[in-house]
Amino acid sequence: MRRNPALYYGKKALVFLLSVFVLSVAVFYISRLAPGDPLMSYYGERTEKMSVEEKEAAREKLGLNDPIYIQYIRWVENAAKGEFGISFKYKQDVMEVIGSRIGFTLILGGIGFVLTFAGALLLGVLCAWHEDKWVDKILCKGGTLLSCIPEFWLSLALILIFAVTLRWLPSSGAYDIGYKDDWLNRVTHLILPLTIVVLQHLWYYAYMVRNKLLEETRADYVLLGKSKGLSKKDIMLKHCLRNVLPSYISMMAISVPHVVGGTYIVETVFSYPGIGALSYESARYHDYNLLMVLCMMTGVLVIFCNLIGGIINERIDPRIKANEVVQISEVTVD
Amino acid sequence: MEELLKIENLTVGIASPAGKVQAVRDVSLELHPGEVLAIVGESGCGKSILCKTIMKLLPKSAKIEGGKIIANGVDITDYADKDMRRLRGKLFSMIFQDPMTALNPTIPIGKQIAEAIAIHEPKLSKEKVYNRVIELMELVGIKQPHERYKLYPYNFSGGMRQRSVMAIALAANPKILLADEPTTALDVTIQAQILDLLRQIQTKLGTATILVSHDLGVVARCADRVAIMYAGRIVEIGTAEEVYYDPRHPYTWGLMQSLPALNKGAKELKTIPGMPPTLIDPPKGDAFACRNEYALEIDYLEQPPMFRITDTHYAATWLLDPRAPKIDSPMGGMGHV
Amino acid sequence: MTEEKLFTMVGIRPESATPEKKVSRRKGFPWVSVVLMTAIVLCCLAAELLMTKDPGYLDLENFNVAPNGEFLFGTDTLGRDIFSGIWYGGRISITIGFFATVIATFIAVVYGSVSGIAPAWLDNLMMRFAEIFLSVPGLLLVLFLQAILGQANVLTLSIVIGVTGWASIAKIIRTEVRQIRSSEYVVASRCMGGRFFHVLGKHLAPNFVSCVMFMVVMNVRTAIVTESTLSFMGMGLPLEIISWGSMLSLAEKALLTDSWWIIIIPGTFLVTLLMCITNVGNYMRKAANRKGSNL
Amino acid sequence: MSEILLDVQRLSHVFKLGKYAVIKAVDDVSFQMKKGEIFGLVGESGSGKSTVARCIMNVYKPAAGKILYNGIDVCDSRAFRKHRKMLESSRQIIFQDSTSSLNQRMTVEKIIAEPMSIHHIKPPRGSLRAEAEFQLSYVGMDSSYLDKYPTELSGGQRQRVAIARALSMEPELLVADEPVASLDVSIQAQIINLLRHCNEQHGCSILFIAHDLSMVEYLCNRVGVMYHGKLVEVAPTAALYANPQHPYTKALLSAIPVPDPIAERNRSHIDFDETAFDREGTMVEIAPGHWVLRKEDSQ
Repeated sequence: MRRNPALYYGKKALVFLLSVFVLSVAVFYISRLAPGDPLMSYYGERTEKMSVEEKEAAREKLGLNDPIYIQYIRWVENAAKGEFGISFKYKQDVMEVIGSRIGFTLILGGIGFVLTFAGALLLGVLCAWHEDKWVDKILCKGGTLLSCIPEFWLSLALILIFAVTLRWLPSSGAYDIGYKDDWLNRVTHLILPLTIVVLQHLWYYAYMVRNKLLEETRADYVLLGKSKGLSKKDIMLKHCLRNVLPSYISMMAISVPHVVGGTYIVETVFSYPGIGALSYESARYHDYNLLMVLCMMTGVLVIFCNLIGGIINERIDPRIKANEVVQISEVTVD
Repeated sequence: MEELLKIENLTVGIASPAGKVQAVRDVSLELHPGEVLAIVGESGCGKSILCKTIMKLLPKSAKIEGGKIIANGVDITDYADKDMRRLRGKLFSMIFQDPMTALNPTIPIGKQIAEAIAIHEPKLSKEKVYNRVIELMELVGIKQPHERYKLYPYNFSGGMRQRSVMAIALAANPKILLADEPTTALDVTIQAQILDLLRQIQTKLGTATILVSHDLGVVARCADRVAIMYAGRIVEIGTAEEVYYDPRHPYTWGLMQSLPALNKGAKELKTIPGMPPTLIDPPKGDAFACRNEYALEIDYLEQPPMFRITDTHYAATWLLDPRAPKIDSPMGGMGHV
Repeated sequence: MTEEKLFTMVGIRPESATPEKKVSRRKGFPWVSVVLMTAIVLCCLAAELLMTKDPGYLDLENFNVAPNGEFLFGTDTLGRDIFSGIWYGGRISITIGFFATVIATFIAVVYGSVSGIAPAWLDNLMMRFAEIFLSVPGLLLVLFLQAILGQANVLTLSIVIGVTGWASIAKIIRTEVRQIRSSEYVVASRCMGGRFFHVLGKHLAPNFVSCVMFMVVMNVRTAIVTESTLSFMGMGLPLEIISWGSMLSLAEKALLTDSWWIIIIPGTFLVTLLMCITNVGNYMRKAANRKGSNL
Repeated sequence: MSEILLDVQRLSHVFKLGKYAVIKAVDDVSFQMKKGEIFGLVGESGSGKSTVARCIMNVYKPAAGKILYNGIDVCDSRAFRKHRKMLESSRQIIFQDSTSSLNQRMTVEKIIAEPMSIHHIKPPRGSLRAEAEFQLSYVGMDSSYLDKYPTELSGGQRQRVAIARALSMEPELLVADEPVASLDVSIQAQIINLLRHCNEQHGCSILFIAHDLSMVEYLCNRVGVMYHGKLVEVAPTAALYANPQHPYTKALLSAIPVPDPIAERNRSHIDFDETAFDREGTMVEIAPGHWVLRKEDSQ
């Protein structure tokens, strides 16, 4: 299909870089133009007491007076050299601030991602297998209810039950003080937040797998399979599921930002030391450097995953190529 | 000779939101080894449902409400899905109407044919299965089988796909081949090739074939016996010559007269007025009465039984009753083209 | 009936056109959800009649009181009566949900139709942007805008949620418009001389409205959830403006004092309303004749 | 006004696929249609016959060639705008799939009255509803169907409504793009009789596009055969069916199954060798009105 892979991937890389550039300019400009004073986060309360000249001098020191595009160019030069400036609030290098916390988010988001998509596949196939039987009905009802419960309220309810009344599980932090490297303690701390992350996304993807699978069972090749003498199990798994997997995998790629990146609510409720709360603070208090890095990370992740999803779709699912072929025949029919 | 397949008073009902559709009503027919029986009828007359009932490929909403299906001497009417699986592919198999959707789009053709072989002969080595697939592909006329083994359905044209479906159907060399309108979705020239292929396979392997179609021309080309179906019932059955040259049921007359090929010079095509009935609550008497200009009073009261014309020719119309008024069939003028 | 009469030829007697039984769509109609939803919405709108206390009044003597005769749903950690708070707060949550959806649907209809009618390259560009917009975690976007706009009130919050919620509806509208545009009755209408607005008014709009309804209803749901989440995190409405979300933001302290009613009661109302909306939405999407499975 | 209603001159149309691939759907097709004539255009799927129809109805703008309708070149946008009103009312089109050619959200009455409401013509029979009722009775359906929706009608009835819509403007040219392909045999006959009736009574000429050759033989006065975008043969129906000249036409006619078992059994069909088909060559008139695509030298 493609003239040569280099051209194809070259084009994709170009689109990727272009989107990243556009994103960085947008984030840079919006954060600068928004109302609010960055000095607040750097000097905290003392900014009220500082006289006008002091404020001017402070702004000059931080290079905030130059026109925005100069600041942007300076930022890009530094970024190229690998240092992203210091965080106004934490007075540390931005990468250190993020570095210390990103590990936790990746653990929570990563494991959550794997469990969600494994569970969704199992649940989806189970529901499709028992279509219109009581198992399917109960799971659907339960799933819809689960998806109607807002994430934060689900966390509160589980904390109320397990941490407060039953006292089985800890309800905050990543580990108890002093048990820093006791991994069992960390695991117990992870149980509740992980359940929330999984339950939050599980039904959305399970329902999608169920519907796509049911759609495949309506296809004509299922009848051909039956007339060959294939059993219902073989047809469902070997034929129908095989046609659902390509779009499922590309869906996984596209939803990485949602599942891995969407953990800031859980982190806030469980005061879990991830980067969730960070992004909000940096936006709220105009901690520009921290904000830029966080937004760029999410943005790059999103664009990258989108690209991967697209490529996977084309590579795995011959039907996508088929669509192109079908489109050709549709166009020239008669 | 003993029949390969015998259907006695088969009745099938399909539950639908608007009520229960009686798709097949009290149908009886036999199929002898090496014979091609064609079932002809317009859309909605139940011919496809009848064909799928034999292999129990009906949707969940459809149920066999009466009658018996005897395949190869064994009554398979209330066979569970497990037992049916052993028969499907081995005793009978099926070709479908739309080749574009009948094949799984994400699995290469060769693999789908190999799968059909492996089901009934699991012990065969990979090597033997591959040779059998190539042999099948050659049998159904797919050129360069070795290269095309790995290709996907979308690389194939409509005709080629239908040939692959036939290869799959013949994988476990079944005794009965059911073809549900195999050429309706194909162009005229390709349709002719597929029909010739069906005839060759039928003579070479001797598989008995049930051909379901709405096109009287296609049926004339390869059918030994023809059954005309209307509103879920067989209204006329007989050898091709009998039904085409000496039809006795008014519906068959209507069908023949509305074919342009049979009234070349006619000013206007003679048509059957009205519309086929919905089969949710079929009328008391003969379902065709309300569209039949030769209808008798009794047609509106009682279902006509099958009247015997010759040993092989039967028709369900009160006109054949000795008491009915004699009318000569309007088909006098037609005949050989 | 003599035999002779039975066999006289009577010819065609057109059978009485039996009226085809109208397939009633009432069978699957979610009565419970609709009744419950309307009840909640009406009570919220008529909050003033139902309220026993002033929801904003901080009654310091009896804060954290379990539900009893006087405070039907008990009071929260600031001593505010939850019962009147529920109705007053509900109205704000629902209005935000409604406004946000109106904004989102408006943007989606414009964006979707333009993209549907636009030439291939523009359509491709717009869809790529919508996809990237869609894959950015919704809450992060809202959070980002919220942080920039500073202090939130009902209007700004609705705008923020609306502006971030249009992408999914736009994609559906675009596919529908593209499909309808190439359908034969639009080609026929154009051959007959139908101009752009005739085609839009008579053919495009009526056909894609029905299939978009499901998405719009679901958007109301997402908007309400977003509002309550933001208010809970302290980024949405401030404490003084009562909404189900802001009431729940006191839950942190409630956890320490093990006062379950502060968490459970607003939560149940929120979940019930969302559940009803989802059921109504699913009912709208259920295609009339789903083909049976071939398996 | 000249006797020729429609004159297609060297019409070509291509479909662009991606940046490089280009498919020649219609390749240098020329034919004429006289007033009051039923011209059949036959060919298998992919032969370009529907594309020709859509070029004639200005749905596609052809890559090359001219289409003169009553002497006006419809492809040239200036001429088209000058005669827009006449062109839009005197040419109508009906499609194969009746479900997608009628708007499911409109009642039958509105569908039939749509052309009139577009052109704001004062309906001669009083109201639009009366006009719709008259057209409906003309196509053999009673007025109880006026308030029904297309989903409540059968395939044959929907096709009749489509024809009623086309006839409401008294067109001079009716382009029928495979109108009966998806209908049952008995219903097909009813629609064909209706079309023949319109031709005789209204004198409206019909461009009948089909792949069911026996139907074309019955209905049309002259027939054009298309293959892969090229017009390979044009002739009066009797002449074409009696002695087809082009090898593809011979193969096509021999492939039509005839409802006569004995004749059908001992008749083998001729295969057409695709590789031997050469696209160059001009239309040579070998008999009055009988044109065949042939190389100049081989006579």
